[in-house]
Amino acid sequence: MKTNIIVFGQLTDIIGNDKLVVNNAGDTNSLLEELKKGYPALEDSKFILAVDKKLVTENTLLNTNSTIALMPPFSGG
Amino acid sequence: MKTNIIVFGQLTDIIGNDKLVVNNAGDTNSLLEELKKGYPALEDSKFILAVDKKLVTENTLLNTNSTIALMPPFSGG
Amino acid sequence: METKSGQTTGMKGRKPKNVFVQGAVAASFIADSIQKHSSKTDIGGHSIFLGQVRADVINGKEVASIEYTAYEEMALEKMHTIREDIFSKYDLICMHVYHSLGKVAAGEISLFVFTSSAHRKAAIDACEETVERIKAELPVWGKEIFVDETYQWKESK
Amino acid sequence: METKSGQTTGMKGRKPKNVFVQGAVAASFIADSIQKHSSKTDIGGHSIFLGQVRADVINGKEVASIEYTAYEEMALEKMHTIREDIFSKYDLICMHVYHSLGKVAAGEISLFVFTSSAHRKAAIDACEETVERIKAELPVWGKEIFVDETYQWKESK
Repeated sequence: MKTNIIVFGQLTDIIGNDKLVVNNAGDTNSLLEELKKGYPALEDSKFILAVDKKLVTENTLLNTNSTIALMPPFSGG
Repeated sequence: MKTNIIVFGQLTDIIGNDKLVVNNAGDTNSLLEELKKGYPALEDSKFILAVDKKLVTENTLLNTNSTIALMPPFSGG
Repeated sequence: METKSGQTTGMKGRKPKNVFVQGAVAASFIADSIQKHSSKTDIGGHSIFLGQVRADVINGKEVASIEYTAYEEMALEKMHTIREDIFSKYDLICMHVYHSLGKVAAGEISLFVFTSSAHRKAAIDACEETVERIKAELPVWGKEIFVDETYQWKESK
Repeated sequence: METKSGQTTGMKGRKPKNVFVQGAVAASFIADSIQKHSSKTDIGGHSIFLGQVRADVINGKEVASIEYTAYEEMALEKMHTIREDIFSKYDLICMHVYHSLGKVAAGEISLFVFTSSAHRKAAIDACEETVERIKAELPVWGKEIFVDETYQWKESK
């Protein structure tokens, strides 16, 4: 299974792109693990995940259609 | 002594003018007494006095140069 | 309008700024006022309050306009005091106040309060407090003129 | 801009209104928005908040502009929720919100929140709460671009 991730703000500097594909992430915990392996700088970054436009704070199951967003603290306005 | 009074808002309807001269008012209490004699409708009106642009709540001595304002509740804005 | 002075000589040596304008405050005037602040690049937030004349229906009669009168000299001194109080309480960069005199039709603007600061909180709080103090303390009166040309004196809430 | 819809399908069957505009919010746009409300003669008070880009100096480098990006779909849904919450909490007649995307130069306006009600208190409180919620809840990011074209990501207070 491939999971498509959209990336925002300063995290685009770490990822080097505003999108990303991760393989075999069945839930958000394993996704985060995978991401931090690939991008160690994420360990020191503040960010939250949204799955299908809802913020998630607990481990959440993903399916092939899930839209994942990687978001640093908001700074609009 | 003549005291010049300026009149505002709904009080102009009672006084029939936006200014007024009262004779022999040595202080604000006697001025008010004189006014209510001449314009009994003032008894039922809410208003405050300003002497030289300062609101007065206690009896205040007047002199010939005092500017007296008769003011109903403010309703600007 | 900024440079038109009041009729009184100043408190603390400064002349109070005039705040009164004849008739309604135009949207284009508000836009110009906002635009002028683009050169003040230390400002991060503006708060604006606009008072608009309502076409209230009272005993079956609709308000067509409000005609404002003021004890101008006293109002300008009072506004000067309010301004100094607000500037000493909040970390403001600027404040502008305009109040109509004469007739303002329903739907038009009769009060424009505009505060600016580096951060939003000071601007927002200062604007609200200034509006409340203007309503409570400025010797200004509104005469609600109905469509049939009769009138009643406005009562403030 | 009012009629441009968001990219998402609506919550509760309604499409969220778009709030994003490309570049700065012009003073003339604000004036037009105010002017349009002159036909709503049940309005007695408008409250407006404007966010302006500051030319902050950070480590000796001056901010020339902020470039805004957003997770638009999510932001529009969130803004729709905020709007519904505010309308159910306050006795508002209308609310308009515009937020910039892309570059906004120092001195220009990047956020315009506009609330109107019959009486001032609802408009003022609703405007303040809407601004706070926008700052806290909308997935929008600002990139502070310095005069020398380097940048840093903005941190919200």
